Amino acid sequence: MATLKVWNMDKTHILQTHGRDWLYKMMLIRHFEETAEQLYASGKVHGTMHLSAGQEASAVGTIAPLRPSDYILSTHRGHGHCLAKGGTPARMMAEFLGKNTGYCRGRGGSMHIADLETGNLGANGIVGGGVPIAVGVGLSIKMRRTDQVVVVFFGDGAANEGAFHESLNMASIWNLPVIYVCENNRYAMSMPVTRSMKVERISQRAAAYGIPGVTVDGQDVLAVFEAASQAVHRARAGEGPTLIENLTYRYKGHSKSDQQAYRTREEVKEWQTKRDPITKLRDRMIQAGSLTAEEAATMDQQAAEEIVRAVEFAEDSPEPDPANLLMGVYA
Amino acid sequence: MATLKVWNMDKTHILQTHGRDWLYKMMLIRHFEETAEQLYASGKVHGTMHLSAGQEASAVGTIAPLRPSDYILSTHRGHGHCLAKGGTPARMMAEFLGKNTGYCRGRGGSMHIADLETGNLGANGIVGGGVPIAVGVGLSIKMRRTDQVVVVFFGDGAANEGAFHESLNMASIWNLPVIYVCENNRYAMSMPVTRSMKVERISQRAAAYGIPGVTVDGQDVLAVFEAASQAVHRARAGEGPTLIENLTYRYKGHSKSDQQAYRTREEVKEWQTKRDPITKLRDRMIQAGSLTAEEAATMDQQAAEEIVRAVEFAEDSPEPDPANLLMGVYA
Amino acid sequence: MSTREITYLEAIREALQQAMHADERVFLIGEDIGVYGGAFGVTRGLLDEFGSERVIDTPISEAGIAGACIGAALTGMRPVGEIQFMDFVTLSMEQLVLQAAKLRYMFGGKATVPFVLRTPGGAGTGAAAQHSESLENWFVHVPGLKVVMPSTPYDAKGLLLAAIKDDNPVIFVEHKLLYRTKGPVPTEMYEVPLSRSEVKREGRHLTVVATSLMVQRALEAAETLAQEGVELEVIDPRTLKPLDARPIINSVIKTGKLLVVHEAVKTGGFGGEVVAVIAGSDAFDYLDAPILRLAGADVPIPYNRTLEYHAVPQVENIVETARRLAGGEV
Amino acid sequence: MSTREITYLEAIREALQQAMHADERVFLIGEDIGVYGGAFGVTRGLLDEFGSERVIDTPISEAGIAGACIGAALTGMRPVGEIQFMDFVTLSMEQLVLQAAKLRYMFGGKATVPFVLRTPGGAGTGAAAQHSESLENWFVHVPGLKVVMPSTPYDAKGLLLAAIKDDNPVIFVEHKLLYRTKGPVPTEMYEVPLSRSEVKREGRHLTVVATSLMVQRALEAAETLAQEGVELEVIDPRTLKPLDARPIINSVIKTGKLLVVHEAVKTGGFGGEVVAVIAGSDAFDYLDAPILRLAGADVPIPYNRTLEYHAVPQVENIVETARRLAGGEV
Ligand SMILES: Cc1ncc(C[n+]2csc(CCOP(=O)(O)OP(=O)(O)O)c2C)c(N)n1
Ligand SMILES: Cc1ncc(C[n+]2csc(CCOP(=O)(O)OP(=O)(O)O)c2C)c(N)n1
Ligand SMILES: [Mg+2]
Ligand SMILES: [Mg+2]
Repeated sequence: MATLKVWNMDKTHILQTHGRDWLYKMMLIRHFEETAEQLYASGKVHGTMHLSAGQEASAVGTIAPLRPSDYILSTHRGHGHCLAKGGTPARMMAEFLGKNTGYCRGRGGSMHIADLETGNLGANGIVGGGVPIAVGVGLSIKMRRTDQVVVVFFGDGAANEGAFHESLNMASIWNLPVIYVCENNRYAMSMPVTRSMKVERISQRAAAYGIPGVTVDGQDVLAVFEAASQAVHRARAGEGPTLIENLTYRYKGHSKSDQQAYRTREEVKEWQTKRDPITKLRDRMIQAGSLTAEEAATMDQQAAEEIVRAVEFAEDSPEPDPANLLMGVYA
Repeated sequence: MATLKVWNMDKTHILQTHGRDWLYKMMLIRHFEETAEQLYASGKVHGTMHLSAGQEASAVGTIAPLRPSDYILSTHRGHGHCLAKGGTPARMMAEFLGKNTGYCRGRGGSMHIADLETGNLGANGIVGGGVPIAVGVGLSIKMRRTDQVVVVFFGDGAANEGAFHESLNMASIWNLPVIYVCENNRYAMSMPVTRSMKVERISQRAAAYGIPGVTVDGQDVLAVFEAASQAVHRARAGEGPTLIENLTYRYKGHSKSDQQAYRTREEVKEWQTKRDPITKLRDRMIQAGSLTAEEAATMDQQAAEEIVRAVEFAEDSPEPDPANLLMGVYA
Repeated sequence: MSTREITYLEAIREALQQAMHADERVFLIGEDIGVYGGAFGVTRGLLDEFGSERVIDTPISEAGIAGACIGAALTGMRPVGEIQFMDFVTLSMEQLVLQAAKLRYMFGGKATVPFVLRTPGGAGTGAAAQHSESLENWFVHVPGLKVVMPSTPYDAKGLLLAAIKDDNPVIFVEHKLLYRTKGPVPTEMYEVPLSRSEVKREGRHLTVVATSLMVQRALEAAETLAQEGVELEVIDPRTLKPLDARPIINSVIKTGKLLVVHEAVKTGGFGGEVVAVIAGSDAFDYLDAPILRLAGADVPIPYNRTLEYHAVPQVENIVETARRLAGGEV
Repeated sequence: MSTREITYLEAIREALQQAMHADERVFLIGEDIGVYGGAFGVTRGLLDEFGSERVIDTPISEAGIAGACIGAALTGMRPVGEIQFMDFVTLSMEQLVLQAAKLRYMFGGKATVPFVLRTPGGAGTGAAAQHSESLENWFVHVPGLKVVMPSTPYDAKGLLLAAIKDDNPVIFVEHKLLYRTKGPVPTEMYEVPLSRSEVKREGRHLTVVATSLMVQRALEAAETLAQEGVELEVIDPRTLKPLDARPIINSVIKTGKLLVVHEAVKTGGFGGEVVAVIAGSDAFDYLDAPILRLAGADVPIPYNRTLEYHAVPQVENIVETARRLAGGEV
């Protein structure tokens, strides 16, 4: 099995350059979702939603090495990916509220937010649904001879869909610039990874396709960034796909209907208190002297305010007109 | 990755006990298919057919350790599997000719021959079609608490279907008594294995499921038997599935429409002359003194005659009555 | 038999429970059906009652779930599989259509493949285009499968018990918006035969054939129109395949008019089948108005609440169309 | 434009070839389409002409093929995928139905997914139940997809060129038994618009709507019946979705009678859609006989030649049914 060559990144330097940006993005995602949850509770958002609180480092660290022209394919748990790729909270929030100013003009909702302008080819309501699509994006990049790459996110559960297998195989034989990022948050709905597969690490599955596979501490944004950077580098250099597994955790229930009988409160608490990606980064930067606690608090405040403005925008936006029900089915 | 423990089988003894039986079965398969091909050429068989000439050792050696009550799931290239499991050439031939005495009363044809009485749960026209079904058979065995096992055959091409992935994962997590036997004959229709996957050995894919995977010289019936025996032993002992890859070769075109532009005549010739499984076994037995050339010739003659009788039976059999067209759609 | 009011969801759960007690060969398999109790809670409690060997949580592998049902059914078991949302059967189609439906016939009538695949269809929960499908007519189009769509708790229990006893693969389509609806259900086991259409309400001005949730909406519409003196006869096929057409034909002979209502997209849907059966039957001569279909708009289900509302037939749409049709305005 | 006789297969190949010359974004992807030339030889020679980057052999991964088309289409290419037999689309349904068809709508009308999925359907080659499917009505039932089924070499080329130019996902269903049929085809590029039904033969006693191979059989039947003085009007929708219904409605207004013929299994098939469109249209008042469907028997396609023959409509069945219907015996 090929392996990633270990880079010697200058971590201090990277944190100095990017740390604030990342921290702010993670805070923004956290606030976005907390607010979305409140809106749901208040009845303003309907349907269901899948919150990624706890997984922010995976989104931000993976997308950090990407260029605006690069693509991502996201999942049902995709708010963080969208924001990290440059999506605006206001248009996302408007989509949540089903408004005409939302990213999908209110037709998509939480599970289908896409922002083609920032290269976000869409969240997906189907587990593993974006995974085969990544092959086509990779092919297209190759045929158009750009040096773009595509990151496709999926969960641990998705790694058991047949689509996963077909996609990794195709991308590997054609050396496509696809980065497979598995956000292993230990559960697929109620199914623990330990019961749904016999291998310990999803990254071990890379061996079936002759490509590199790595497992990363998904709560450490720098570790995530490092692995993603190497994979992006490989992909751009025409060396083909990489499978990255970010070990992470979701704090909230799977969706709005989850009673969480499959895990303990202690487990959740432990991850929240000991491995929170935002706290981790903040503390590290403070320790390194590149951030003060007050600055961090200010940033958090700013992120919160950005979300407040997003909600205002969304609430002020018009509803779609039912007369346009059929608009956009066909081109 | 778990591996098969290496057994020390007494090969001489095994050949003495089983060699003649295996040799005869392989001869029978070869004659069956040669005759089927002639019938096709003469216009008596229609549709298409996929001949397994060259792959007889994989069928016979894999099925040898099975009991009559064990199951197999076969493929589009399944004549050998059916005969090895105890199917009668006459009823198979009748099926070829679309007769009412055929295994499927003429409804199935070459691609769908099944013989539930001998545990043959059917050939399959869909590449990988039987692979998910194996999970259910394995589950059923476990729930009925018998010590049966199921062997599911598939080709190298099928190992790229999503179904392969889902099935191996499910069988592995539940420790099901399923033996996955990949008949790697180097091509899926025109697609060489070297272009359809990046790993060298399909057995390497076992690593993705935490189960043993082995690659075997599929032209050596004894080697095939040995690997199959160990896998059957594991399965019966409740230790779960094994992935076996039998390296083999098909002498004929993929199906009746194949111009074979994807391989050279020399390659075919080399396999036929240097690695023929029937010649190999015969020579070995003669060398070991457990068979004479005359005996071998007589056996071959007997096999040929059995097939002649099968054709007679088939030709004398009645056609299905079109009035019964709808018979058997529902139970 | 004693009878009490329970929900459609409870009726389904009870059928599963009783079938599992009655027959050791019956087991459940699907995603999150164990400790989670299924996405809608249908199987809640059954893991505790029957253990993890008979209530099997699977990885997210819909083709694998179908394959597991087929293989087990072929070798003596009677599985009841669950696909969490009907949309996801798109991942099981090869196994269901090319294997389950055809194995018996391809094998000359010698195999049986007795399993039930339960799955909830329908829109109305704000779950948008990939969680709101109504794909029943795909299965109606497949010889070898049976297709069942209960509209009441009573039918749900009785049809499910009959489906589990049936020796063929049965696609059992539940409706998310019906799960919480209540109705009288006997405590004992009983079967509603596959197939037997049922006249859910008698009337003489217009025959309405409706399926699943639309039966309830049609009955509401009938209530409204009755006050205007328009009497709808509402028929629920319950089993879409095989279809028990005779009661529909007889009804149309009586009323002279037919409206078919379903939630699935109109184009290519089950409504066409019903219309064609009637237009080709002896009821044709009694028709005195065009046959109409009222069905889902030709659109992926939108997320926005108002748009979603307009994408599928509502009671007022049925009232309005039925009124025009019965009134000779079509 | 100069015109010459070529086969349906050659017409398709020519369309692919010309589209690839005209537009760099067009490429082909599928199993064994390169050196093998496709299971039926449609793409033979194209690998040599365009190289392996634009004629891409895939592993046996039908969901992957669909995904490859979608992803490439979303990002600026115009793929033409091939699924070797229509039966195998059962493995691509999630990608085709939940992704390709819906992406544009779910994204608020902002994305386009322009690709064509070619696949051969139909029975008649002795390939039995898993290689003979006619599943077009499944796709007709999916908003966001277009469905095309040419019956002549001329239509095959023109429709395929139009499909490749279309900005939506198009399912392009070929027929194995038509591949060797010949007809006049212009050498230049031209388009047959999606959707435009065509009256393939005019007549005044009975309207016959037929698709794909059945158009040819209906035309043969019309020839036979013409000698008896019965004149069939044969209409080929060509594009099943969106359906151009007006020519059919007008024809039925003229003839007063309708027979729909398709090869796919009758129950749940496209025939129901056509019947329902007519039974709900202004043609209803002109109908003077029941509307009939002649279609595949409700059976998996059997291997035996005679059984297979009886499983799908033959010329003599069309003659017989049309004669009865036109003669007022129904
Ligand atoms: C094909 C498919 N099967 C099942 C579901 C229902 N479902 C939605 S999310 C989910 C769990 C996904 O687990 P994982 O991939 O680990 O992602 P996570 O939710 O943990 O982020 C399930 C079963 C679905 N949406 N699509
Ligand atoms: C799902 C599916 N895709 C494609 C085919 C067409 N097809 C039949 S056999 C075959 C090649 C199979 O290759 P492999 O699995 O290696 O088996 P082999 O023919 O070499 O024995 C193909 C592409 C099919 N029958 N089913
Ligand atoms: Mg997860
Ligand atoms: Mg092969």
